[in-house]
Amino acid sequence: MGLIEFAAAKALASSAVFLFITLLMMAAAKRISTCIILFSTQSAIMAAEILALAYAGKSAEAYAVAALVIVVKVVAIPYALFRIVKDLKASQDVASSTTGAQSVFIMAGLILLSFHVVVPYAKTLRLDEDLLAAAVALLLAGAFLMVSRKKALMQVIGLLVLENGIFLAALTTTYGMPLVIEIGIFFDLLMGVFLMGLFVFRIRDTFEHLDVSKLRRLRG
Amino acid sequence: MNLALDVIQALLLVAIAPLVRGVVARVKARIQNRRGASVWRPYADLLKLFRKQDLVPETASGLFRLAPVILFAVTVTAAAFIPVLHPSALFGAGGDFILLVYLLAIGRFFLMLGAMDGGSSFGGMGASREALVSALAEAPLLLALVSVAILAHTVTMSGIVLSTVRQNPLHLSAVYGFALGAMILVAIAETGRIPVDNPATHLELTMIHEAMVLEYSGPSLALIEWANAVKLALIMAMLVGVFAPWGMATSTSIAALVLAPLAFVFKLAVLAVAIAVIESSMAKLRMYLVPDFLGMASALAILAVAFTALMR
Amino acid sequence: MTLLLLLLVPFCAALIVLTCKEPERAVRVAIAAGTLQMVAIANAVWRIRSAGVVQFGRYLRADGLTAFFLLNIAVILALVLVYSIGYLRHIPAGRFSSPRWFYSLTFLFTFTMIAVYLSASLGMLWICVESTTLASALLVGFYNTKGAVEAGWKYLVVCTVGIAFALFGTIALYLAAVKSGVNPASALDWSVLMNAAPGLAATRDLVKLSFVFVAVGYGTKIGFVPMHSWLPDAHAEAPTPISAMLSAALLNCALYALLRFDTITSHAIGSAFSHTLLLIFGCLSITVAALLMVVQRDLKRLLAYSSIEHMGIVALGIGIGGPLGILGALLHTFNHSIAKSLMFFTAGSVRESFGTLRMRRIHGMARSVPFTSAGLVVGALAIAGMPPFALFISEFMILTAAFTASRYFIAILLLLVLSVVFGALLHHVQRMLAGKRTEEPARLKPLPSQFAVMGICTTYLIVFGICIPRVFANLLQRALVVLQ
Amino acid sequence: MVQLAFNSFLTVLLLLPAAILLCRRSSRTRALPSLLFLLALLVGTFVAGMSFWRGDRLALDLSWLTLFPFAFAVDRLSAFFLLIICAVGAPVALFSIPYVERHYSGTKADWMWALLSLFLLSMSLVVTASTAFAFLFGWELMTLFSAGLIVIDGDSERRRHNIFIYLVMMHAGAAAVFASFLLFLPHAPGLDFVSIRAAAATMPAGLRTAVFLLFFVGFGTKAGIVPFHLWLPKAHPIAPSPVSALMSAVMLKTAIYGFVRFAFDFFGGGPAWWGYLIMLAGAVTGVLGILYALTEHDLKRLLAYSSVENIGIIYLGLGAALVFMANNSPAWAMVALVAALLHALNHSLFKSLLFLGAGAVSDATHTLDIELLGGLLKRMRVTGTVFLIGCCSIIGLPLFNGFVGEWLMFRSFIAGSELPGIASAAILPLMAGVLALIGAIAAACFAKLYGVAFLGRPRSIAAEHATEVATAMQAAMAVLAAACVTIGLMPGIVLSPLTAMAQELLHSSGLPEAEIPIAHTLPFIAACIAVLVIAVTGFRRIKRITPTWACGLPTLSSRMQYSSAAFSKPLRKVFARAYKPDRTVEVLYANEPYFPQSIVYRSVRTTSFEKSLYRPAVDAIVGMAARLRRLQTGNVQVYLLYIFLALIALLVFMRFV
Repeated sequence: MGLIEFAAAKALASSAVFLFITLLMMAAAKRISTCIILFSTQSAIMAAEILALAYAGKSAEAYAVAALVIVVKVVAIPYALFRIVKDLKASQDVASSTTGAQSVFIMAGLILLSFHVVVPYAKTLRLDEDLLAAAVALLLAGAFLMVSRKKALMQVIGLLVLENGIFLAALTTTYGMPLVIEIGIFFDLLMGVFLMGLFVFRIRDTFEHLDVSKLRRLRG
Repeated sequence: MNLALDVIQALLLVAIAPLVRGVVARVKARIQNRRGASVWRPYADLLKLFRKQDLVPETASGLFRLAPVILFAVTVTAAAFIPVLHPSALFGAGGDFILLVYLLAIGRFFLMLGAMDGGSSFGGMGASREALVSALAEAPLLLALVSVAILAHTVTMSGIVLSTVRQNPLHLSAVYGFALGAMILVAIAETGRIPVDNPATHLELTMIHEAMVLEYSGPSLALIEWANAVKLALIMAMLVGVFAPWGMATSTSIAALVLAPLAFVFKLAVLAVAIAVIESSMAKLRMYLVPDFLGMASALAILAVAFTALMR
Repeated sequence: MTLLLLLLVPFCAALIVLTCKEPERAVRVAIAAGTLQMVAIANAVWRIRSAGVVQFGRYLRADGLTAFFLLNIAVILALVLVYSIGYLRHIPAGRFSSPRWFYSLTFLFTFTMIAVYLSASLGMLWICVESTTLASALLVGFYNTKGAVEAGWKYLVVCTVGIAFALFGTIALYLAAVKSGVNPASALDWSVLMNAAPGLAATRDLVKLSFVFVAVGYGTKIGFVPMHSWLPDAHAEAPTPISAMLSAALLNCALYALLRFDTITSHAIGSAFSHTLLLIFGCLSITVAALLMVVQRDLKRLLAYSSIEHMGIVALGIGIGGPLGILGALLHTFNHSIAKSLMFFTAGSVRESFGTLRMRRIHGMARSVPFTSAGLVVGALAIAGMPPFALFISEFMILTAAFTASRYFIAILLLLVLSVVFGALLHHVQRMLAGKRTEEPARLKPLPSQFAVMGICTTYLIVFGICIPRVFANLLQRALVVLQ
Repeated sequence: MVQLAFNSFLTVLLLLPAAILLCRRSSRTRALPSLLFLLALLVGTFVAGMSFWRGDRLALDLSWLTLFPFAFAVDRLSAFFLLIICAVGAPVALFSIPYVERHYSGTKADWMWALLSLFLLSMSLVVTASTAFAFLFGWELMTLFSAGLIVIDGDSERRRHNIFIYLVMMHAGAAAVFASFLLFLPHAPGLDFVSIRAAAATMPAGLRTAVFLLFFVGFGTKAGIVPFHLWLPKAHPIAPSPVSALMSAVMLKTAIYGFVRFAFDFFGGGPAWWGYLIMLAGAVTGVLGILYALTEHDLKRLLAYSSVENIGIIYLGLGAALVFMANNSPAWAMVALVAALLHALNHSLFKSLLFLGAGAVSDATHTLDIELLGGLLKRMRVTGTVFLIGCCSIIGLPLFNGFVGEWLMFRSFIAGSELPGIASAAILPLMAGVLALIGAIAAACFAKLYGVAFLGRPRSIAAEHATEVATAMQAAMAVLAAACVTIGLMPGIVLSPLTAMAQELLHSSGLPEAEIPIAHTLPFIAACIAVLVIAVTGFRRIKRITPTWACGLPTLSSRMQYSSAAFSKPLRKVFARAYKPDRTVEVLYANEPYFPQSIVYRSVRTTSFEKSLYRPAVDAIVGMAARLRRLQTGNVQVYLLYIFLALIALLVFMRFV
């Protein structure tokens, strides 16, 4: 029996580190498909955490949420993104406005900043720091990706990473919100991604390119 | 008794006005060692002009003939303000120097309009120059009178004269000096004497008053000339009354009544000679030096008023 | 039951309208659904008036504040539906852009907004606000031109990111509630939180953190200045009825969400922190929006910036607080929505008669389209806050509140901003009205239905400029009690 | 009964636009609204007269209707200004009946009448309001309706620019008035005048100064005090003549009413430096106003600038009253206030007369440039005489109403010498000098105006064939002229109620009658002048018409007469510093150096504060806006950056708050 408890405890402790690694790789990634794979691994790690918490907290709800995460974030969304990338036959280049090395350093900086920010809260609220720090890091990383990457699809992925951060924050602090709210949030996320995909297709049709920084007709 | 005296002094002032001009002209001629016309010449001119026909330019409107009449009426009414024989006048009690100054302004305003109605360039030229002179002369005149009124603690002309009569001539405050200086300069400008305007010339470059009355003839011209004479007499009487009233009949004794007219005539004569001397010793100022001349008068008047507050 | 009806009507209408192919049938069904919706809302408002608070199941709740904003939605929906009858005849048929798609998306948009007002729990509130963004993104991109797609994309991305932060704020508040002993299952219900609010004082800085994130999140949707950039693009590129609905209804919807949070925070840790934040956003918004209105070239973008300015004024009203301040702010949202929709309808008929909205190319309106220019003048004077119209009353209220709370800096700033706005509006409107009419003939004659709508708005503005009817006044009172 | 008349007066003015709509169909009832309008104004004059002379107070409360208290209360001060509005409004309405018929077609005429009645209603509302909300409601409406009336008249680029400046400046002024009213708020919750009066007593000194500066700027902008006068010469000339008469004569007085209501009724005077500031503003406004009027040769612009001058004179009187109140001699303060208000009434009478005269001239000759007029007195006898009476009154010649106000002001300045302080004893009498200078230059200016426009030889064919205007217009002008002369001859009829009102306002005891003998001596002087005039005309002989003396030249052409620019050239040279003209001389040489083909001389006045004060302010705002525009770059990533920066800024802010 100890093995499962041990596995759950280990999963909880080490998941933060794995998340940081995926963030750094995503910063260095050059192709959109690698980013999509990294996003699905992130979601998988989070699913593992939820299972560990569910096992520790013995709440049936958490299992449902974990299943939801696996279905939506690990399988459905990445599959949809891959189909979009294939249909658009757009160049896989990430078209980042900062070079690879710069992005990695900035990402590392963001991770350190999130630790610095989280420390006062973690102590007062008796939460384990590294998970909360991971959540805030995901949040800041999503923001950085959206600001620095020029490709429309990369902005979608940045947004998804940001959502992941918030979801992880909810997870670590309060062991998940009421189930109905969770489902609602997932549904909105799905609709959001669907609509962004639709708009990416429309941009493709009207502008013949996917470079967001070139969308500058509406000014002043 | 007082009312009778008031009326007499007003009529006296109007009557002897042409005489004063005659005396001035005569003295000026003598100084320039010319024989000069007789002292009674202005009366002869008036009589001659009253008999002549009144020529009116075809472009002129009714205002052309109305202006001299208003000028004369207003100037004579103004004459009734000045105490001559005794320190009170027909309108002296009720009327005050503000009313006096603005009555003269009516006359000047209508004369300017009458001049422009003639339709020739001389009228406009005279009116424009008169506008310049009067615009700059009115403020110092009023300020000088204000400073004197402040010292006399009253606004009416008779009150001012009464307060100066009661003072001992030697203890007069410096304000009177400044006020007198300003009044003299403004008097010269108002009556159109030499440094500001040459009454005896018809040269376009220099004439102000003469240009305005160029179109007038016959009785209208007579009225204007007479009004002008009354204005000169009136201002000289005001200078005498405000700054050197000591011969006036303060009581109704016979001696005082006899002495008053003599003193007045003597003082008027002195003033007439003074004017003649000034006129023959100075040349007419260039048109655009008149503002500095009147600027001097304004400075003196402002000093007078300032000193009333400082020397209290 | 009435609340459920409120939600069902627009949802089913959206589906039914989708089925009818020909535009005329779609219009007729839309009008029928619209009137049904009016009846439902009226019934709900009447029920709330009598019962105070109406609850349905765990997730639907309506109180005085909701009734007030429901009324706002009803009026705007009616105006937009009547206006869009005439407006739709020149919409190009495209995959997504045909009258039936237009009406179904509009009803979906209305459904999501009503859901926001009726949601009892803050989590539900966030979900509905996010869904309003999704529903309206397609509407913004309806014309499928380059500009519309770009505006739609920017609107979707910026608002989703903004709303994500609001979610983080909601979670922080949920955490604070759970930490101070509220039962986790109902920790997000607004009424539960309101009762437990004093208890939240223990986790003071968590509540402040949550309000900061919520302010930035919902502030993005309201269009406060640092986060306003999506608003001018979305309003300029959306079809006129939709930009009217965006400006008049959607901004109020986001404001409603922020108000809900503001009441909880001020009950928990005192209103100093949250009101200071609102004042900062308010001052920034009115100043930057007023200045930008001076140099605008497109009529709809000018109106968008004017919406930002008026939302700034509402934020000032709430920030100053006090019964008069909040009452003024609420009244200002209502007046502003009517005046702004009048202006957008005028802009629509200007686009129809002149073919463009670039103000430099519009001349001689007064002679060629007298009724539209009358609407433009009335609208411009109203949103500049001139006396005979309703906005003068609400601005007077907010100024009175500011001076009573002796916040002189804010009051003087507001007065200066109003002068700059008046100058900017006058400059633009005068140039459009005067001058000779350009030769080419009027593109499309505006329909009487459009003028009827403008007439209704004008009468509202003048009547509410003079006196507030008794019924409306105590509806406002009841909304104020909720916020107190 | 008077209360009923007052209510009906307001309702008729309010409902007149509706009446216009009703009876514009049939031609028979077309003229009905204008007559109704005239009747309403007569009723208004009756109401104002009763309340002013008999002093009974009227009240009308509409607070049940509006959210904020909205009520009217007519005390003697309001009645006086209501009298100004209606007494001037009635002749202007009479004048407009033929004027509007001749100049405007169907719809424009209806709009004109509707806006005229609403304009007068808003002004009466401002003057009789007894709550801040009603006052501000009327204040903003007044500007809007006057702008509407100007817009009806025409639509050129220059007019649009002038209307824009007018509206923006009025709105800025209204903002200042707004702030000054609302500053009473923490102390006077109801914002009705009674509670404001109570609150004003207990206000701290700093707040009082703030309120004073705000309402000085606010009402100064509406009145046209020099730095804020920019809109006045731009807006009045482009309005139709009856409207510019109303704007100049009556609308400026509402600003004076506001000032008096604040300075004397609410605050009951203030520290001495208030008075000095007001007098300084009045002096500068008066002198610069008349100097600018001197250079104008457009009839209406000249009259607009002369309004600025007269407002300066009124402010001089108000400033003197404030100084007297500060040195607690309320008796002389009352005299100064009466002087200022009497001058306000006189100004409204003769200025509206002059503007209507200008309207008649423009109606007859279709031009307002006096350089093209001349000899109009012979051709338009009644308008000429009436215009002459107007000119005499505005210069302040005795026997006309301008003089009485200025005489009282002189009298109070001289009385200023008795005040204890050295400063006030010196400054007040010197202000008499300033007033005299203003009066003298005004005499020159209006002599030029009347001489060039009405006398001498006509300078254009239009002036040659000018014919008299419609009788209704003449009647209207005659009524105003008669009013000017009666007040000039018997000022007592207006002075006694005014003194009573001022005593009530300043809670001061009356002055011994001997100090103010003016009311008794003027009739005697008038009689004496009349007797002399009749006597002298007896001497006159028949006149002979001869061609003007032309120094022997064959004929005199109209170009030989003095034009208005030539007439004012000497004075312009003397006061060159006030104009700072930039003179350009362009000499065009054909081909040889010493024989120029043409020489063009142009001298343009530069000091109109537009270049030095307003242009930089507008450029600053537009510059800032342009820089802000660059913030909206169009790039989504930058927008997201703004959101994150805002979030981080707030988090940092939260850490420290």
